[in-house]
Amino acid sequence: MKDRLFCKVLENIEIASNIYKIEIEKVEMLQNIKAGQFLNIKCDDALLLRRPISISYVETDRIGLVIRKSGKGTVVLCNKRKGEMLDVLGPLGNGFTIDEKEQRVIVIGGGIGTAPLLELVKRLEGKDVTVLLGYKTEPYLVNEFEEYVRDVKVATEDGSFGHKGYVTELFIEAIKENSAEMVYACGPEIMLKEVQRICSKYEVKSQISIEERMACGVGACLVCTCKVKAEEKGVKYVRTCKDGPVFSGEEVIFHD
Amino acid sequence: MKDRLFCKVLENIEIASNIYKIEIEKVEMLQNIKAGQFLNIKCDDALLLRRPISISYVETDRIGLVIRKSGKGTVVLCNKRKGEMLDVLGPLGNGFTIDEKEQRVIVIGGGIGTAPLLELVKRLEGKDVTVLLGYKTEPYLVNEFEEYVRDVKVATEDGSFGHKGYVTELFIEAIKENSAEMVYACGPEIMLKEVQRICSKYEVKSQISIEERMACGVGACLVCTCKVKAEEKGVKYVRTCKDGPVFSGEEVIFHD
Amino acid sequence: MTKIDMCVDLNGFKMKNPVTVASGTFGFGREYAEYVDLNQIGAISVKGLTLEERQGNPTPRVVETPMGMINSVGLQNPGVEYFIKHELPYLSQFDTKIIANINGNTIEEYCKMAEILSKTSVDALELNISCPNVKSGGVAFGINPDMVYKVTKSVRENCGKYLIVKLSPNVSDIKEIGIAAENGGADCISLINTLIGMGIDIETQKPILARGSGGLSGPAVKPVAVRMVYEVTKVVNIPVIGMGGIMDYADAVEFFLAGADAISVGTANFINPKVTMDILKGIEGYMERKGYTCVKEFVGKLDF
Amino acid sequence: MTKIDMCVDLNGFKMKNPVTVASGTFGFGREYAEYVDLNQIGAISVKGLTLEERQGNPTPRVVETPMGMINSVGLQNPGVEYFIKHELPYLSQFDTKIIANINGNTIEEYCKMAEILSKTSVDALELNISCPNVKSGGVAFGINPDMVYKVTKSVRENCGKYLIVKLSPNVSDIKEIGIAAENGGADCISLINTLIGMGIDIETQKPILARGSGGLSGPAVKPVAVRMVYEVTKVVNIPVIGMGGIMDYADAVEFFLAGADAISVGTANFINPKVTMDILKGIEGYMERKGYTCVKEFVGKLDF
Ligand SMILES: Cc1cc2nc3c(=O)[nH]c(=O)nc-3n(C[C@H](O)[C@H](O)[C@H](O)COP(=O)(O)OP(=O)(O)OC[C@H]3O[C@@H](n4cnc5c(N)ncnc54)[C@H](O)[C@@H]3O)c2cc1C
Ligand SMILES: Cc1cc2nc3c(=O)[nH]c(=O)nc-3n(C[C@H](O)[C@H](O)[C@H](O)COP(=O)(O)OP(=O)(O)OC[C@H]3O[C@@H](n4cnc5c(N)ncnc54)[C@H](O)[C@@H]3O)c2cc1C
Ligand SMILES: Cc1cc2nc3c(=O)[nH]c(=O)nc-3n(C[C@H](O)[C@H](O)[C@H](O)COP(=O)(O)O)c2cc1C
Ligand SMILES: Cc1cc2nc3c(=O)[nH]c(=O)nc-3n(C[C@H](O)[C@H](O)[C@H](O)COP(=O)(O)O)c2cc1C
Ligand code: FES
Ligand code: FES
Repeated sequence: MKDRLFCKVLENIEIASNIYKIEIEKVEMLQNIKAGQFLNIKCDDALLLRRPISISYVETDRIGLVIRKSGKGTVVLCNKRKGEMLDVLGPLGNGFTIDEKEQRVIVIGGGIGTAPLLELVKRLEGKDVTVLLGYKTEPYLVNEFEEYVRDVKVATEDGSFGHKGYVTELFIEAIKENSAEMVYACGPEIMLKEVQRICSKYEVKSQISIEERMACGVGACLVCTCKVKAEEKGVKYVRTCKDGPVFSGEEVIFHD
Repeated sequence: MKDRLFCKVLENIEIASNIYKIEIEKVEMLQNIKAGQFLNIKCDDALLLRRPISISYVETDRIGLVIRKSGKGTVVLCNKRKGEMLDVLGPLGNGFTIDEKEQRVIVIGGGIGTAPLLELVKRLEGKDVTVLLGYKTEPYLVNEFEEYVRDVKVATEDGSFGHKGYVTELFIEAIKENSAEMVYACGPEIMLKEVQRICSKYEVKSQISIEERMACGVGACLVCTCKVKAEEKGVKYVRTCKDGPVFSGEEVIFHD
Repeated sequence: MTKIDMCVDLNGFKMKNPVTVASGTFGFGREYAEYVDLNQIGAISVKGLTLEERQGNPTPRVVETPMGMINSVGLQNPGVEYFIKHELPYLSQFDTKIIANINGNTIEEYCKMAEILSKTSVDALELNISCPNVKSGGVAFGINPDMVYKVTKSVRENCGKYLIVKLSPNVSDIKEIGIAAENGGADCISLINTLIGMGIDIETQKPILARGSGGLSGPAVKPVAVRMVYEVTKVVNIPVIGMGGIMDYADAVEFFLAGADAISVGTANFINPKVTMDILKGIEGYMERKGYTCVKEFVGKLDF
Repeated sequence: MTKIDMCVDLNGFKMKNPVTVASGTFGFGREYAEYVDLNQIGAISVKGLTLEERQGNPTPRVVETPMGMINSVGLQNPGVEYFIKHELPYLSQFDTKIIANINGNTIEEYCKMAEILSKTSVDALELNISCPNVKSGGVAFGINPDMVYKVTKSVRENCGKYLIVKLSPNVSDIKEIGIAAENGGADCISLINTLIGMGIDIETQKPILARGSGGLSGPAVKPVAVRMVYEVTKVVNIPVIGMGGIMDYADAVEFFLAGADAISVGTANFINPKVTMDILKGIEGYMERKGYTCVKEFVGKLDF
């Protein structure tokens, strides 16, 4: 049977301002992880609910998380010290699907949404992969992506690094240059909406990983519902935690 | 103005099973401490209320607390590591009164109630002091008391150390042998009641430090009320935190 | 050592142990079956059902609060017929009691559902007259004793199953609501459902929940729940299933002492999917320590 | 940079800032005066007064709960006359508004107290019809709209001061209670008082409070409080002082956005005696960040 897992923090370093890379022990039960899956993490006794955090990369003995300090829970997580234990549930969610037949793929990440794409890119080895990374001002994980892919382009909103502007601008360029068979994206909703629009315009398939507030993380409580297009009734309500967080880009209906 | 104080933990050692001696930095504002005063300590974010803990001893640069792991808060406190910060309010309460004129005094402590008596005994230097300490089974702080007083007697309920039985039995012996001008006591209610009874029988004055559940610790919320005898109306309701925790033994009216 | 018997008998409704899971927090059992052996749970109250499928409220549907959470799922569920066809058979594999939590916009809907479900293998119905997350029906029924009596009585007449009525805590006098349910013919009372609460995002200046307010659950509400269980069990003669913020065995024992015959675990499942098993073991440990051989020995044994 | 004006005017009741302290959590100001400059607090609601001295309930009077506390002080206070003679002169030294929180067993007692206090220098009366910790009067008045109307109206007739009515959250419909207070002649409403809760010691099998149950306060109740402030401010036309679990400026801002004209800090004082000053600074910071120059600009500005 599955259970909560208690994993030791092996390392925690601030890799950019307010962005932390935390490596935790890959305990025995943390098996068969797919890129795009997440952990639901108990931060401390003072915070009731767990926090969903993507698995950024997997190594033989450890799992890497990349976390942005944003609210109470992530502040606690980012302050965890080497040797402390993390109480995690997972791996959860469906993760990205990789199709042997798709050779030319584009991977787009925005901000902390770049985190889960790292493991994905590792697993896309052998394909023709373009990685597009967008940040407000300070990039991170770029070197890590470059370990696996030669073609990594960066955009920053303020132009402090790479292309000045949105990563979706790079995306349009890339897709025009050499259309893709699959687009993988993770980032803020506004970026994903734009990716959705562009993919639809250029008729490219996509898989996008979305965010929704969660409680159980396993599909039981229905607080994380996402609206998707459905054959029969037009719309269908699915669980971001269990049926997602990765959905086909065509099907997701964003809030307006 | 007074404020919360943030004191670094300098040392934390388990001195008996489930009994911890925690030394914290004596920050500048922690001045003019009287023996018998206490601190109201915030354990962590998950526990709302502070916990009252006596000041056990005071040194130039540090304050010693002796804490028994008993519930949620004390478990957290006893797990504090060197270097962590403690958020404390204090010194609070009235503390023991020492009268120049009283020469022969008896000090009785039961269990964790021995803690605040250590600083008291230090300050009783020069007097003829008998210290009687009672424990269930495992004594602690005995050596510390012996540093200041030659006449330290120990009782344990199971006889594993010193007199087998209650410390109040030693008290009766001591008072019979050589009556005292003042008795100082701190310990479980059942012991204090017995001390009260004995003092009244042998007509000895006493100061006893009592426990009551607290919230504010400063005298504002009135949850820690203790009933005492009063001149006019027979009884009076006083605040354990502000008017106590030390009361004249004659006046306290215990719950029955 | 005498053997500890964890069975409880709630006036004919027998469970192998008094630890149940609360409606809406355990889905239809499928997800948590990966974490807990459902055969070990006293009863499972399934996600609130309605006559027709419901899509529920827009998201966000959850806010974390100090030691609590507010949800506004809004009874998203596939409808009672789907439940009977696709979920009940799954749940029926397990040796646990199945409680169908029913929700209607009108008394007729409640009755209709009771009728339909009475023909199935569910073990009990739980009349939810207290859901704060729907516009019509729901909580409106739950705060008025006359309405509670009326809806209970009507459902009773259409119900061939053990009938549990679930009370809302958002009332001035929970005792009169409990009495109304008993008089209406309830076999059992469960409480508490969620308190109505609201959380606001001070940066966007909007409520965090798309719906504005929702139902507060978790440890924060436990003191209110224990008090209400105590009050209700003093005035009714039918069994009570207590819930609201139970996180561990000690919380559960508080409810038993207050008068609950069984307890239900909701929000805690989200934090620890195996929590029911921990609670069960904890209760056993408590019983051993105190020398009890069956749960009944300390139900309502509050010394006050 | 435009200057930020923290003054608030609650329909004629002017405070230098909207941060007040809640009755029963700040004594008569003396103790916290060592920690906070009382001149900096908008208003001080003093410990609940009764006509005669009261000794309050037996101890224990407090239980800690998950992010909350339950108290059963039971209105221990030296009586209104003693207050006027010995506490009011002390408080009057400070440049802050003094609110006398009054509690009666009967309408007559309330009126008598109003009459007596109207002749003093207190700035306002706070009619506490919601204290859960006394047997007669107290909460019984607070849960029935007719009684709320009646007691408010009677006190109004005997009261020459600004009249605040403090509501109990232990009701089915807080809106009708708020309306009743307004119709009765209240100048202002304050809410919430405590929710009724209970905690049990599973080892002794007794309630932890000597009185059994008591009033739950602190962060745990905040979601309920915010919701009630939102509901009440939607239906009344008098100012509202919001409270319940406010620990920091962000909590305070939630109440303002929900519709409160001022806020009150209770339990948080026990954890941080200077919390009111932190909240005040925090609100100022928020206003600066958002470009507000006075509090009114974001009172009730919830975008929903
Ligand atoms: C599937 C998934 C994967 C994620 N992966 C990562 C990751 O790898 N790295 C990372 O830094 N962040 C990730 N996030 C976002 C992360 O969950 C939130 O930043 C985090 O929950 C915020 O918690 P907090 O206590 O710091 O903030 P608070 O604002 O204090 O949180 C309050 C409540 O809101 C919820 N909440 C707030 N923001 C979000 C959000 N964006 N998404 C979901 N819930 C939210 C919290 O979980 C909590 O319940 C992911 C979210 C999802 C849904
Ligand atoms: C003036 C004073 C001085 C004290 N000095 C010491 C000391 O030096 N060393 C030491 O180990 N203990 C001391 N105590 C007792 C100590 O305060 C309690 O053991 C502690 O509060 C228990 O908290 P907890 O969270 O571990 O237990 P829990 O049972 O989880 O606490 C629950 C609540 O009850 C209160 N509570 C429980 N037991 C007591 C108690 N005995 N007295 C007061 N409140 C209680 C807690 O403060 C908390 O609010 C003192 C108590 C008082 C009143
Ligand atoms: C996400 C969620 C969904 C819920 N849905 C229902 C429901 O459909 N029907 C119902 O009767 N109660 C529902 N409840 C209330 C719970 O069954 C339970 O009464 C309440 O949460 C208190 O228990 P807890 O504090 O242990 O969670 C729901 C609670 C939560 C948290
Ligand atoms: C110890 C204590 C005593 C209280 N006494 C009174 C009182 O005498 N009169 C009153 O109207 N409210 C009283 N209250 C209620 C508070 O004024 C306030 O309404 C409530 O605690 C909610 O606010 P908080 O969560 O910030 O504490 C008391 C609260 C506490 C915690
Ligand atoms: S978080 Fe519970 S169903 Fe997705
Ligand atoms: S603890 Fe508040 S008055 Fe003593």
